[in-house]
Amino acid sequence: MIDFDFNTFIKTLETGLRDFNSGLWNPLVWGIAIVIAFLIIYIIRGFGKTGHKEQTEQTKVFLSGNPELEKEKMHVGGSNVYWGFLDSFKWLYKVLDKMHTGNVSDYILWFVVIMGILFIVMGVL
Amino acid sequence: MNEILDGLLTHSPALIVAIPLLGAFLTPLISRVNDKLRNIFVIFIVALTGFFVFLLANDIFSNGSIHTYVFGGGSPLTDGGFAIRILFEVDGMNAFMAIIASILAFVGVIYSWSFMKEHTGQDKYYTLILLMIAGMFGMILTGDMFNFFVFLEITSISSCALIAFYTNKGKAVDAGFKYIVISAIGALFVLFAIGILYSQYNALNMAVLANNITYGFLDKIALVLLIAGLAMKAGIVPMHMWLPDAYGRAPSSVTLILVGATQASLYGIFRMVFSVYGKTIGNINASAVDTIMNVNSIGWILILLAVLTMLIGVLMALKQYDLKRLIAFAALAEIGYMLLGLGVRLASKFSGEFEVTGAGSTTTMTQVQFQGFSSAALTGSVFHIMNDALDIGLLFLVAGAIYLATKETNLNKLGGLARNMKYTTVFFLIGLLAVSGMPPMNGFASKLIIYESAYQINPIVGIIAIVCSILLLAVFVKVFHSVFLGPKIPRLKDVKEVPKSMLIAMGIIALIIILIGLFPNFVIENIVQPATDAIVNYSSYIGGVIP
Amino acid sequence: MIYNLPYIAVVALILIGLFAVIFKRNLIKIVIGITLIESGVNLFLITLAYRQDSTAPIYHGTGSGLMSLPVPHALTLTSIVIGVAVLALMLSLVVYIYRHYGTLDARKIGREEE
Amino acid sequence: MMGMSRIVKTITSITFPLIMIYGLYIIAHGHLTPGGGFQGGAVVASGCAMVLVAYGSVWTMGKIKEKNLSILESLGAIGFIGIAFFGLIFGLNYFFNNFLLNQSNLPIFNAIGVGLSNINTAGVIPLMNFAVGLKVIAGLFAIVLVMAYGTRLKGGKAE
Repeated sequence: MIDFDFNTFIKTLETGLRDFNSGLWNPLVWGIAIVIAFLIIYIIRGFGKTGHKEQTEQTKVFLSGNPELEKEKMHVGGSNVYWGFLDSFKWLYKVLDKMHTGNVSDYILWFVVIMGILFIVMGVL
Repeated sequence: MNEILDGLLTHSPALIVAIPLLGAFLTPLISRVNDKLRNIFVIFIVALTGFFVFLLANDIFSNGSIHTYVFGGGSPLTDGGFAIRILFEVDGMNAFMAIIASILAFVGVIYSWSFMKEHTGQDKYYTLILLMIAGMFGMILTGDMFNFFVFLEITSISSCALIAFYTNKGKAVDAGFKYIVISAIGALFVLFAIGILYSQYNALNMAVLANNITYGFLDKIALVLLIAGLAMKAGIVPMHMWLPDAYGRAPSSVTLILVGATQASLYGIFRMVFSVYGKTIGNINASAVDTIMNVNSIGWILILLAVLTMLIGVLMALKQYDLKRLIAFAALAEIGYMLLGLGVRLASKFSGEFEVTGAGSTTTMTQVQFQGFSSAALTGSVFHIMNDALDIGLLFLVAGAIYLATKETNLNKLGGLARNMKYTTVFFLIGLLAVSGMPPMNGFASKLIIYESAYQINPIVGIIAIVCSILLLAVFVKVFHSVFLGPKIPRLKDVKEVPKSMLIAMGIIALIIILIGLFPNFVIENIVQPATDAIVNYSSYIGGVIP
Repeated sequence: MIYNLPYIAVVALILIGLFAVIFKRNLIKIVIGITLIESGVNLFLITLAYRQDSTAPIYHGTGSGLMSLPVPHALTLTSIVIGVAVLALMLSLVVYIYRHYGTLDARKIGREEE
Repeated sequence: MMGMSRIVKTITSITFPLIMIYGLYIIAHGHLTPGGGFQGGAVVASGCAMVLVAYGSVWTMGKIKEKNLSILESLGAIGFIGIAFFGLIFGLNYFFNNFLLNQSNLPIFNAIGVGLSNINTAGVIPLMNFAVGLKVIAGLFAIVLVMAYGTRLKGGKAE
């Protein structure tokens, strides 16, 4: 059987001690930290006031004065989420779209190109 | 009892391949009796295979031994040292890959029970699944070059037929055709390379080849053909275009096992580079000074391809609106991380003046070495193979669950599913955190090692790796937002949670992910590090066949 | 030169096959290109087996003397069997593609929005 | 695909048994002469394909169902793997062990290479050839039959 030693089991990926002198990583500590963070959030949440009146201004959605749409229309669809990112990198996506032709011949062409590059790098050609 | 176990252990390398093969051909006969019986039979076959895998892996990881199984019995070598027989050679790396493959196969078969319930042609589906599993195990366990090619083709033929399983959809058939063209050509070039190697050394056995190899002109050609052919099968940019098609169009349970098949190709690159060409690439004797330049340039090319793979995978994933295609591009980015570790290892070979302490005197002499961080890079890379298979597999299973529940994979038409599909949401959240390398999931553990070693070789490479990981998080946050959050879409008001067998399948993977994430060191020390040591140590691989 | 002729034929077959796969639009022609590459590789393996003045490796009925190497023959045979399976699969997929799209042009299939 | 003219059908009927015998001969003598399970199976399957061309796919499909062919194919494969497993089970040997060679329980199989006409001279190899032959006949014929049946012309238009 695989040796089961509790100390090695608990001792986790200590990168600081491994090969680099850069930090320490312990998932158990991290997990405890997350639990504590959630507790603090829960306590802070408890300070909130619970008394509010339904069907008044207090529960109404405020959209900078614009009228509220129906609930179904408020959902941002998948294509629109990173609109800004996609728009500013339009030039890049133009190149990428040109690469992905969906044509099986081009796939093989890329294969031949990579093979040629590897041949040159290896000093065969 | 112990004698029986010992006997089974001796024969397990052959049984791991033979049992799914036998099961595959028995399945059409059994499915004439009863559908339920057939499903139980298939799960039993895969579980039995998994049992043998764990029996074998346990022995290898606890004793550090290499199992050599010669088909037909007898010695693999004739009196003149001429290698004649087909053999399976299983060291730590093979056992590691076999563990991953058996987990994926087991989960995939359980998942199929409900996922495939309403389809016709299930007997053919299960036959092909078992054939694919057998081919995958064969690729992983074999110690013979030509046998590797045969299993490569078995895997690609059966997986191609499974990708095109939805024959009523044009795109699925198209993806299947693309996949078979790609894999046929890739495998043929691999066969060409095998022919070149055979012509020089009169051997097909990997260990014998590794013992005899001289790294001449023809060997270089063979290495290029092997790397290019297997890289295309593994889906490295810019030969990746088949991957989103194939992953995206196949049934989800098939995609899960296809991830394993892709990684078996990646394992092929590892094996060829480090074992078959080990005397050149892994060699640290002073005689290896001439080839350093060559090894480094392959390493840098692989790093470049890995960086491109990560960047293009992530950037294209950001743009997709089809759920499965998006996950497929994310899987592509993940493959880049594994290749990065391999490239860093090769690029970090160097020669220098070292002080060598001999008997009583210290002399300075030229030596060849690998940088210290490169072994960590390889460890991270091997570890990431496991993590990637689990994370991406879980996400594909969730995508399949969403498809089964809503008959929809378009992100624009989905929304608010978290209210009706609680468990699926939790599983997706786990997969999301794991795949984007968030602590404390397993993806973080392996990615951290890769970041650090890549940073050592060139800071820019490390930074790009981290940025890609962040972008992956962004990609999946988008998916989480548009699929699970938001108000209920009217059309999806009556969506129900998926059947139990699918939940069990997803739960198994999620559990393994969390366990690996919480105790990464346990996994690294007991499984990953022995695997890495085995793949680096080419002389013990040779010693498994040639005493 | 004359002894290198088979190898030249191998390279020529592979290059012609690659040309057909890359530059032809018709799916059937792509399939033909793949089989050409395959026959090139098979020819390569067969050529490796031949030794000068050797006979076929049959257990009985041949005189003593040089026999050609049987292992590459076995490899070629296996490769042919696999090739048949791949070919059958590709052709049946082409049949399905033609049914769906009514065309065999590689640039026109798989383009529809779902 | 409809059937062809009467001349073609008659010639097919005459040559079909000859092709069958030739294919089975190649299968049976696979371990002694060039050939074996796959080659002989391919010959037999091409004979079946000739019948398919001459008589039409609809007629052939009426005679033999594709489902039965796939059962036969499975049986061939199970035979092959099963013989390999027998090598493992009998006498604590190895997978794919030629367990019929050089033993005394079944004396008709134990000799090696005692003449060109004796087909029981290589242990399990002839049996494996038969299994492979069965699989290849059924598999190749099923492929050709299904493809021909699936793409048959109906009123001049591919269905």
